[in-house]
Amino acid sequence: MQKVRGLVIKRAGELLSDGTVTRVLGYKCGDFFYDVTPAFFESADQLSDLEYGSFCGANLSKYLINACKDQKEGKILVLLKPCDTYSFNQLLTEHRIDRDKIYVIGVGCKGMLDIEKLKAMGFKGITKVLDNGDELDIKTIYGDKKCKRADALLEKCVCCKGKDFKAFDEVIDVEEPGEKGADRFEGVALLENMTSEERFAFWNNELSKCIRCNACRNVCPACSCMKCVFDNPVSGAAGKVNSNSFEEKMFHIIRAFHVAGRCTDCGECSRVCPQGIPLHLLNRKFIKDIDELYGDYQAGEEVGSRAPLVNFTFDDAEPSIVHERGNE
Amino acid sequence: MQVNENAKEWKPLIVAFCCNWCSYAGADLAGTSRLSYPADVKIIRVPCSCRVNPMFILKAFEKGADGVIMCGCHPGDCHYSTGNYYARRRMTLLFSMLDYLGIDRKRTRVEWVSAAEGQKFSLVMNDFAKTITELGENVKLGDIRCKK
Amino acid sequence: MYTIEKSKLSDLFGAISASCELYLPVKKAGQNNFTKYEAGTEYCDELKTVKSPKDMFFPQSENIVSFEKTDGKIKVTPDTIPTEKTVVFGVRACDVASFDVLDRVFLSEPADSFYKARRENCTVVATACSEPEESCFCSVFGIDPSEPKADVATWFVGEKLYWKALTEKGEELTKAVASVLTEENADGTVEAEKAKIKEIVKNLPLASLSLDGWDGDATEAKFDAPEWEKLSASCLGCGACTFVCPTCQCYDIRDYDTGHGIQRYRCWDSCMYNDFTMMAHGTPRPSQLQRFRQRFMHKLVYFPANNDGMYSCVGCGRCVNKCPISMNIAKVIKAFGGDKS
Amino acid sequence: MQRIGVFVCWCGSNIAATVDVAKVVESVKGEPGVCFAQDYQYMCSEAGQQLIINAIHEHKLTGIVVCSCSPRMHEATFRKTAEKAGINPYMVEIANIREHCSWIHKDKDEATEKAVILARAAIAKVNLNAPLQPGESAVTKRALIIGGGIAGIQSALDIADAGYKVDIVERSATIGGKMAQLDKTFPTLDCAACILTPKMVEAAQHPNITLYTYSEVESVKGFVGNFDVKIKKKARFVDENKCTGCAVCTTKCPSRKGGNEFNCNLDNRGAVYIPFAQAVPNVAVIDSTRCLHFKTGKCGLCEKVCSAGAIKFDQQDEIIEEKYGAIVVATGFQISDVTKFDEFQYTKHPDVITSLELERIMNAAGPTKGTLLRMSNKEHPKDIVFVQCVGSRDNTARGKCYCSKICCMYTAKHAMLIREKYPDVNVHVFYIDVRTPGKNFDEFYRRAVEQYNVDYIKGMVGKVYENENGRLTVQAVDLLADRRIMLETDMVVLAAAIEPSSGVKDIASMLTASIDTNNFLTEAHPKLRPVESPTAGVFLSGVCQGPKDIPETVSQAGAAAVKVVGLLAKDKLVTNPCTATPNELMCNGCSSCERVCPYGAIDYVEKEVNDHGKREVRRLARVNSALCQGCGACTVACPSGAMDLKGFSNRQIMAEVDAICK
Repeated sequence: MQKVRGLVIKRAGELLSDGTVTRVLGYKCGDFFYDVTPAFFESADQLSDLEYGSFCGANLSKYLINACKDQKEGKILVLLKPCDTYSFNQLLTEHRIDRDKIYVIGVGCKGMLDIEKLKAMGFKGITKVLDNGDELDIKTIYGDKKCKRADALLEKCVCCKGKDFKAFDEVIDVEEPGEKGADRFEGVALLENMTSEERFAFWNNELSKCIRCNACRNVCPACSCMKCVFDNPVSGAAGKVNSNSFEEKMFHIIRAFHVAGRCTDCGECSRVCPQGIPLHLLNRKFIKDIDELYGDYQAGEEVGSRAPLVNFTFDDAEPSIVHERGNE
Repeated sequence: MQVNENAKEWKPLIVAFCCNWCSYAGADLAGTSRLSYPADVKIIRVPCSCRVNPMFILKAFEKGADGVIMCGCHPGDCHYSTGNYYARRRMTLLFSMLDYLGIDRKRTRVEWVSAAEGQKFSLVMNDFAKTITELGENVKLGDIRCKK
Repeated sequence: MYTIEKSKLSDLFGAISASCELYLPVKKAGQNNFTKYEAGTEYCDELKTVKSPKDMFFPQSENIVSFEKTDGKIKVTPDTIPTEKTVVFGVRACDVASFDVLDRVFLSEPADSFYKARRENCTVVATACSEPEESCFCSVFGIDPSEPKADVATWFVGEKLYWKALTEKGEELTKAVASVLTEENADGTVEAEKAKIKEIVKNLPLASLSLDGWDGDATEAKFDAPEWEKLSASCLGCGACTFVCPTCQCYDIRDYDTGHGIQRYRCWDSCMYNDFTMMAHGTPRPSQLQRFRQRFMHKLVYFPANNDGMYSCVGCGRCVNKCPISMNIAKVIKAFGGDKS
Repeated sequence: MQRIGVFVCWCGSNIAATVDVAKVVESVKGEPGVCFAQDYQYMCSEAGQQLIINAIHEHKLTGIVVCSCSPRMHEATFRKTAEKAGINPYMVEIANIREHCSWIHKDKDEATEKAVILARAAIAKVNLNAPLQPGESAVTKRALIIGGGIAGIQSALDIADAGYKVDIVERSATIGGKMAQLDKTFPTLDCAACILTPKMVEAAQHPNITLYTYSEVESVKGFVGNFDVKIKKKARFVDENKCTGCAVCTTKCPSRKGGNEFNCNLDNRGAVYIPFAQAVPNVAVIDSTRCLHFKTGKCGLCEKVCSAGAIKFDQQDEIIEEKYGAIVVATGFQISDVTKFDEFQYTKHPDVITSLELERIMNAAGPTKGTLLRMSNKEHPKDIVFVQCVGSRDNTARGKCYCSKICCMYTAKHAMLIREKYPDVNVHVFYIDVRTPGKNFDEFYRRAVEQYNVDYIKGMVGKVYENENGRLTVQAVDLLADRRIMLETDMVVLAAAIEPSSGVKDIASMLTASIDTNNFLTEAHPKLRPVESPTAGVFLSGVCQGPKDIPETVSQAGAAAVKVVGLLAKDKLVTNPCTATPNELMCNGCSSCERVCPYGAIDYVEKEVNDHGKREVRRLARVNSALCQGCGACTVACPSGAMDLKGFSNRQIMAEVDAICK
């Protein structure tokens, strides 16, 4: 990915210099290899800080909402990975961003890494992670370690949507076209096959960790409301905290419902959750249900497509199907 | 949940959202025809089943409802032509999600009841109330602060 | 000095929990958090819990008063002040230091009676950090992770836990659990461990952070600095940093309609939220830049200004690990030139 | 805070026998906002209403709750009562303690407890009610009819006769539509032209009707009562006012290679033409795609022979802007594409024709002057095979799932006419079912079978192919005899499915009227509002709504006209005040609400908002309250809750939930 980084910096520099764009929305390197921060770069000389490596999992498309609204002149160059382009299209569909103000460089990706997974493997004090093909060299304050790259992929990359860009002005990619990832519904199916009591225990355990920091909501490109119902004192659902198990569930059910049919499964919610709650399992449940009941639908595949929850057919399944299928 | 002080017997609390044009009128007809169903069922009138926000249903559970049922016009007969089709998708997905979280799936239901189906309204409510009574008190989806 | 075999920790926890509630780091659904001990609960020896132990004294939400209307009159019932004796085990030096920060807020007059009761009823057993991590920078705030200053200090060395009471409360607890501890002169072992830790801490990547220029008088110099715009540009406005932070102490007070009355409770709030300190006219900090600046200025300028120079950051590094976009106080300090290396 | 009065009705013993009304009164007195509560025997009576009025005055009530029968019964009554007492009629809520309580419960304690809860819910709701004012909008007293076939003409005549101005927009050069192409009509076998052309002339001469032929609707803006429509009048290159319809030009035109659409392209017409002899207006039109003058710059023969000087090669398209109060869609149908059914050899053999082509062949003004001839060799046929349901009732991708409804009858008509005129010709009809539900329809069909000996065979034709002798072989199955049939014939007539006219999709989207999967326009209610579209002010006439024959079309056209007249007769439209309304500070402009609105009541504007001092231009949803019917679909589609419904707001419904779950 070092090669892609070089090409991106070069091309972004050119586009800034010739005035095609006035800002570049990319990633800025941090103190360690894993702590890159999304950032705007406004001149070619700032680009030396631009990072594009194995920890650039963040989906930058949501930043475009605010960037399109500010009064700054010129176009915004944004770096989008193949999976990020779905969110980008979904935002266009919902009129949240202005295509004319944006220049999209699609950047190739071979799967991004999850620092939390590395830590869970027991690596302590990680200061540097070197990408060495299928293997990772991990430098820590307690010595050098190794692990398989595939074992450290972000959940969203394990279930990669494929390497096709659904929106771009140009593409920078040196990676070989890759395969699609694992079946993303495996985790959902596993839960579906449990008994009702087991599922209840599973979610109680997971959701009770929620600290209601709203990171999942604030990072979500589909959660782009001007004011969230959970922040609105007159909505009847406002709350700042999970005071009990009901609130934990209410927040996550409603959030998943509000993005159902609009969620591109970008996986950001799970990536950012400080408590490691597998929130993607909620979104994927809706996606799986929608696919099974109303036909395959991938949000963000196509600009302007009609989301399944603002659509219907005369012979849709009846709600009783829920009561009739699967385990009790 | 309500506790009947004298009998010390648990009675379920059931909230029914009924569309003004069909099911609410169906409930009226059940009344006119003196077709009884348990008093545990309390009806809230909405203009159309598509007005029922999943939040209302969760709110009812939060505050202590033991079962929530939504009734609308039969598909194809919506007063607003398409409302119940949207409602059908919304409720299917919501119920599926509640089931996925391990919450008793039988605590929620959708029924299509026309203005002429007083008998069906009564049968549906009797059956739903029976189901909820069998399931017992809703403990999985309520706010503990609302318990008396 | 006392010791106990690591393999016999459950005896120790059993002994502690016999007379009071014990909280300790426990891994649940993959995450390490302070959790109430029950027989069979396993201690998690990972360096950091996701949430700090601050909700031992300042829970994320707590009921304070309830109102009920009967016969046209409103009955007001304050919630009871907690009286349970508690012990929290496995608190790291940084988190112990954070209690001093919280005390400044909640124990200064008028003292917060809920906080005060919980704090007084609790005995803190700290544990030295044998393997500090790359995100740690407590030394920048003068905290020594090899020598935590709590009621009891402990060290894990080899197969043993070393136990030393530092306060009267600590002595009391030691007495109560003496039956499972072994008295042992192990000063040498512990000193060696301390020296080892100190050496690691010296060489941590963030140890070179410098707080020069950050003090109670820095408002004018820092407030309008151009750095804030760049630093805050990618902030999502979530509360992850605030809620994992051991020193953040802002809260909101809300009412909940229970159907039979009103339950008033207080809960953590985050200055990063766009509805923080919302008033009738709106919010005093309408932009994320202002909210972002508030959080760091509070920790590094306003708090020291009001608290004899005490910073409201203890360098635990949780925000370094947990911020969704990897923006944190260390990056802020560095952006203002605070790096000695 | 509201000042609420609660009025508990006994309804004689209907309520009072099972509900302890006095206890209900006592129980609600402590509820928030309630400052008066009373029971009475009959609240709906004159005296009961007066009691309410007095209480409103005496206790300065701002809202009232009536615990009585169903709101479907007396909500309107009590709203009027409130209005009489000077409070807004929408400050009234009804707790239904009769149909939903006293009539279905026997235990008095139980029923009383439930009545109290229902009253509490109504009180909780009224606490959040706001006075609502129905809006008003003016009505432009002019109607637009899109399509000038029999449906459009009939609707136009009926509306015009009622005294309102009507404009007909017809995209072809004459009105008359499909009916003008027909030879005879079932079940009476009278001549189509004889009954249609007088109506066409009447429409043309009616002082209230304006015809825009050779014109198309370009755009529609606005809403019920106030549509702004742009009509494109395509250049005919002939001055309508000067042309006398003498048709000299049409006979002299040298460009005669192109087909004549009116005769289903079975013969040719000139580049300058009059569609048919009785065309209205009887004015020539130049087809610029075929005219040599437009192609080469030469010729100009028509200009030379026109004694009226009506030819205008420099004529331009013209845009006409007009305001309308109502729009009738009467866009009709077309024959579906039979080339997809190649097993019948339609594209390969000239003796395989559609039924409409047969109509033209049988018509005296048609390509054969009314003589039944094989198109291949102009010889008299001995055998004719009719194939029913070509593309109708066909669930495959190439067909239509619906029944085209008219084919059974017109095939019987054709068979009968042929047998009548040419008794030597054998007629065979292959059918799936013969459907004849209509007045005198089955009798008609039976005459074909019994009197005219038409050979009806139940079964589908699998294949048609040409023999060496030039005749056709029809390969089919006789389902009743359970045998395969090989039938030699001279002609095959296909009863092709009918489908909505091309272009109806564009019209529908301009009008925000919905169409079904077959492109038929959807009615507001399939049973109770069959001639109205869900979009207020848009009405449906004829086959654009679904397959139908002439009498049905004419009656629907009349019905649509009455609906239009009913609308235009009003000076002002009173709009339903319980409409959706967006909170501008919360709206994202994401378009979710627009997509679920069945009435096209929502559009978007770029508007500057002041969000707590932050000014910015945002894309915001806007609800046209004249169109919104208050279903609430948008309120749930809106994730932020920016869209809310007056009268049934999120807070009101949640307050009811809270009150019930107390």
